[in-house]
Amino acid sequence: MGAIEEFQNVLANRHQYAKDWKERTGGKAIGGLCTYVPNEIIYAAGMLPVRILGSHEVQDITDRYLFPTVCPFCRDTLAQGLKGRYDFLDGIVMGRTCMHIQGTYDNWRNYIPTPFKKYIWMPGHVWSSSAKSCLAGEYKDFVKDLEEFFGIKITNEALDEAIDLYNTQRQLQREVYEYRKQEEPPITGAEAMEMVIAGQLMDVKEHIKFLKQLLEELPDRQLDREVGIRLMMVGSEMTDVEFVRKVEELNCTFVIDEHCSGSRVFWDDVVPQDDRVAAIADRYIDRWPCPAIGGAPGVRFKRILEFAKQWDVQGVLLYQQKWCDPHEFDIPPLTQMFKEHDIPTLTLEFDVTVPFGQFRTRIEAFIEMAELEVL
Amino acid sequence: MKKGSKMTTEYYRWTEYTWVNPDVDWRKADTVTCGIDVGSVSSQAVVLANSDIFCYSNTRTGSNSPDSAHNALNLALKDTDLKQEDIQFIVGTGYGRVNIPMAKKAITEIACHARGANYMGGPSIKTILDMGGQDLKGIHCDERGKVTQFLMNDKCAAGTGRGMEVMAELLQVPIVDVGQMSLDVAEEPPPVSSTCVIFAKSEAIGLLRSGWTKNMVLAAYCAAMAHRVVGLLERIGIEKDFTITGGISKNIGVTSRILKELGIDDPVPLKPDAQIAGALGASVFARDLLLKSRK
Amino acid sequence: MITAGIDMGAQAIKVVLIDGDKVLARTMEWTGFEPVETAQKALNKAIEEAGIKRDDVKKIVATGAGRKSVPFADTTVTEVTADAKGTIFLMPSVRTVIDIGAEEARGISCDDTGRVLDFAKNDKCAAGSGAFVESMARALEIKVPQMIELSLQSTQDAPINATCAVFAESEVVSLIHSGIAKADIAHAVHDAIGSRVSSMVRRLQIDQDIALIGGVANNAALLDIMKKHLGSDIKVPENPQFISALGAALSAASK
Amino acid sequence: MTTSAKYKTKPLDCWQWGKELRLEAYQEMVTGHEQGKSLILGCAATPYGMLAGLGDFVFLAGEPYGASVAADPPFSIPCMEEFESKGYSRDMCGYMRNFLGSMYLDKYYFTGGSFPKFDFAWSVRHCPAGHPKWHQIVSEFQNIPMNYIDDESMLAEGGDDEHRIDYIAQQYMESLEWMEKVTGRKYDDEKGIEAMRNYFRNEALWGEICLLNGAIPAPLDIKSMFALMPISMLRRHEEVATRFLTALRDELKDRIANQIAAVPNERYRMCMLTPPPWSFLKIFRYLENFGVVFVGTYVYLINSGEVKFRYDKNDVIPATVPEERPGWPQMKTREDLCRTVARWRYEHPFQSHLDKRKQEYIIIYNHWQANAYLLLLNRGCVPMTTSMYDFQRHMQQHGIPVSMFEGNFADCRDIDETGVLDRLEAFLEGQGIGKITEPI
Repeated sequence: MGAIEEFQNVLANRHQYAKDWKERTGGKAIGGLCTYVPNEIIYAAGMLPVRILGSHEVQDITDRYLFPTVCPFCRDTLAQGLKGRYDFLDGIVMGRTCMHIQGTYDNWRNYIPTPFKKYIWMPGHVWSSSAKSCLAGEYKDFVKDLEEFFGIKITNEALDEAIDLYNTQRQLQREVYEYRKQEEPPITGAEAMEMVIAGQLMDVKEHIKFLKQLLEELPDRQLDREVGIRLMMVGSEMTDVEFVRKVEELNCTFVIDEHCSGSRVFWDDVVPQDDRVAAIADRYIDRWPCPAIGGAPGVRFKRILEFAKQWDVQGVLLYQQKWCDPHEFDIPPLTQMFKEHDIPTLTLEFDVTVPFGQFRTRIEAFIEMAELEVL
Repeated sequence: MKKGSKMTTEYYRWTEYTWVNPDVDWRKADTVTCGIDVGSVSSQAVVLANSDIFCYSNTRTGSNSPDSAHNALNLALKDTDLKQEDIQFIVGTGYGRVNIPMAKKAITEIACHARGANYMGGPSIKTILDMGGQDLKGIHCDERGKVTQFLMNDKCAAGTGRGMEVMAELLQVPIVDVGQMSLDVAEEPPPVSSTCVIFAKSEAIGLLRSGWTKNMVLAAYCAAMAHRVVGLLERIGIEKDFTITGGISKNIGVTSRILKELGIDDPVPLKPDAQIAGALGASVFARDLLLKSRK
Repeated sequence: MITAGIDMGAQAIKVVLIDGDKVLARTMEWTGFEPVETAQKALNKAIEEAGIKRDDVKKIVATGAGRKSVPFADTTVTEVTADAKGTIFLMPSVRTVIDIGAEEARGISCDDTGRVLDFAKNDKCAAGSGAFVESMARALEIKVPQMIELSLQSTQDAPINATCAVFAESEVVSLIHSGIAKADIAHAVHDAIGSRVSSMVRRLQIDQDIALIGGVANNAALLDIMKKHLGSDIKVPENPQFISALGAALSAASK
Repeated sequence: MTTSAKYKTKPLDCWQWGKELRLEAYQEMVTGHEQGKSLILGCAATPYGMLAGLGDFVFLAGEPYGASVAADPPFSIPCMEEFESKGYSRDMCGYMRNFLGSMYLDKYYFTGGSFPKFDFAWSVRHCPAGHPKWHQIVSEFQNIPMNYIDDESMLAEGGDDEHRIDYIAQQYMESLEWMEKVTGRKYDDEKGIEAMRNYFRNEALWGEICLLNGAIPAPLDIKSMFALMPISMLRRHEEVATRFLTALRDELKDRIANQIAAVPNERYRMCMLTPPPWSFLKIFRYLENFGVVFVGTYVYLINSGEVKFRYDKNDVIPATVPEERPGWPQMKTREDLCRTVARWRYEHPFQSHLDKRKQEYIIIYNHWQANAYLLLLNRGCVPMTTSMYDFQRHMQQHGIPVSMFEGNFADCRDIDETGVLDRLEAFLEGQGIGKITEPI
């Protein structure tokens, strides 16, 4: 079976995968909300870090918990918990970012039975000189809590191994992204997404194994399809693979992304230092930030533009999870930035489910703008 | 539960029509192409002989696209000796474009409206407002009618043809009279606070009960609609020249108010018919594609 | 004491005449554009039907959206209170009342005397209302009764993602265009309302009997879906569209 | 027929003085610059007393400005439409849309003249992303420096607080150095400390004033509170505010002693958690016809005011100022100042821990001897709505009647006024409260 199929299997049976993993290893599974949860530490504790994601199904179960103006991603994730789909979790960890996801965590800790709960007070002012020591303090508390609650010990050796594994995973995923620069990328946007999302659900060792396999397959992987227009995907959370697959049927290919379930998750490495936890904390402070980390967008915008150029994109899909104010703030200036560089943008507003029929016209028209063939 | 319970006449319905160009003989033409626009509310078919309009039709969309496409085309050909098989290339557009069996290619109404407006209004047109059955589109294009930027209304049919139909039905006013009636008011009433079809409806009922005339209600509704449209246009920015396509372009009550808010007194008129812009554009594309395929 | 309750609905005006706990007459008229005249007409009809004289009616209580506009009413009461009173009178075991009207839906929890303890409304959105069904029927080019029949024959789920009635209408159109069976669309429409209303109702404490009232209560398809969503049986009184008026007439006695 | 208890009533003696102080503050925002004072943008929760170290200044808080604009729809709607025409969404913070729209239109609400140009922006990240990003738009548009403090503790629990307080204190230290850099002025620690002492004192005074409304009849109603609050909101750092608030407090005590009511027919007491819909204040006047008096809102008890909740005793008492608390140092140096402010902010932030807040809502409800809560589901204010259903459940579990409506504190287009009044009337009927029919 090809590596991509392996990833697709994990996605299709994500909950079963985690249950089997626990069965197999006798280890615990810890769910994470948001990308500021240090998987390195959880893995060093001998546990499986699982990113909690939505399922993109129509639901109303959250309506008595969250005001409907909480972003769809946060409602969708909470719905999964309320439906008992994450009942295999031994704990849940939240990395403080925006109010919406805090609402998800707040209701989760109150209404979904979960043995271990941890709220990591992620500093929101990452440019302050004391941010790193603060987050290191948070992560050390986290280590302590894990050790006390589960009666384990997180050793430096384990931390070193975890740091090394996650750096490798990041390195290999960046190598895969390199292939997407090619004129005819050997991997579609949907497939790349499946790879990255799977990496947030499965055992990092296993993920690395398949990443290596994929890197062997890519050089002579042939896709029987038109590349069409080269697109970039920019926004908050994006795990709706089906949507991306449908879009890529409209004569276009996503060749790069910047969002919190894509490149933003894995791009930056941990730089080893004696204090392992501090080293991990530094990584999460130095990584390029989520827009909810207020102030100065410079960092993020700069990298988005670099990506667009390096991957030679002809258009950018800016998608907005309805009500997600941190990203709403960035969309007008981002649109402006791309305009100045003659890169057309299309903004779509997402809800828990996507009315593809409605979006189709916009996406096709957007692609037609770039297709000279039509005129 | 009888009397007045259900209205007998369907006031929202407008009459379907067709037009044939007497000065064009399709048999002499090198290319005969057609564009079919199956919109959410209305469908049009336009046949080009070379680059001249030979005939067109404007019909109501049924609940299934293939039939609507057939109706539109058959009506367009009704008073001609042109048969469907004589048409060399057909492009489908509009809401139902993917379900138009006779079309060789589907192109979005956004590209088609720009191209159609460019055909009818000339290369100077830069900004197009398309007010259709459920969609509002602000479109920027270049002198060849190629789209450079566009914006659509989000998740709401407020300020669209459907909304206007609901009003016409509620007030029991023939849809074609709505625009003129809305202008026959002593003074402009404050706009209704909601353009959402459902709420505007209940608001309108309230206004009528409080003694407003139908004209005043229509004026208030057209004004609110115009205001919403202008809001959309401001987000995309307006360049000279400006024109309006789509069904509502025929509602002077809305268009005149839009132009007033925008401070535009000389919009480019679209001859012969602003409502066929989409189908016409599709037909022009069909011709391009046909010529291209011959090379 | 003979009292009258007048429900000044957006679509229809209903009148109920009672004598103590005995219902003497029920009448209903389409509201039209002169609601006060219509109300007067409906009242006179009821008096006629009951075979009594105007002076026999000791107290008139108006409820509904237009309740404040009835000059000949002695006092008014809100629909919420009227709904609870009327329902408990007919079905004492009910503690949760759901009223789906033309333009608004309500969930009410009350005690055994019909006193309102808590309630939820979605008056800001038409998506959970009778008007929603009607506009969707229009999009499907069928009449409401037909739509109900179709819905009950549905075999496939075709979820409507839209939360806004108007937007849902365009979604229905695109479902039609993509060749989904009308029956399944009809079902999806009812499901959309059902899930909106029931999720609103679930914000209340529901532990005992539930009743569905209002004109839409006669919609078998919706009732069916509401039962599924609330995972419970739902009682429907006779003449569900008259409950508010009945409640108003009853409150006249106590007021 | 329900009869209403009748109380004496009379206007506040210090009403006029309060009005003058308020207008002065608004005036200063216009004239301040000419008087050589620096004009600084922040938000309601910024401990702006610290700015005094830079010399004379005028402080404009974004939220109260947005509220003033929102209260005037003819001015507000064009502002919001201007903001939206820039491509921003209508569901964002209403205060912000009014503020930024008025900036883009270059129309300043209080004068109709052009919008003030700030020297710099200094905000607090009390609603993650919100305010720093709001100020970011201002700083890019006006080309002025901006900085912010991140200190909201929200759900922080367990673990060691010290590294969090260190982090916050360090941000204040860096902020002050940054201010010296961008203004070229020397920061005077003495002045900063003095102003923050006033700031703490006035917060405690305003908190105490809010608590006095626990008396029956209530000596102050919510409308007067909203009118007087700007003094504690905008002039917290000034000594004159201390004098005024002391006078107000003493007058209220006097009213209580003499049973002087704000609303003569008071018979049903309600309280809120959030600001009101500013374009819809008539809601309170309307409810007076039912004998309903609004005795307070939680948000202005803890923001621009401070009280001490005693969770173990389940009660609330006036707050003392930090320096008088056991274990808190006297402020002598800049380090003391920053550390004290940091710890104070961390221990009583705008968004304190949700579990604590739940308990506080019950405590203040009981203290105010209220009969019900009125909750506003505030579109476009995430921090104030996210957990609202949870709060409602918690209140109802404590037997508190709750009425809730959806609207917007700063966007009149989001409020269905008749719908809301209808809803409240129905709620009150359930509570056995009808309109008071005999003349008041």
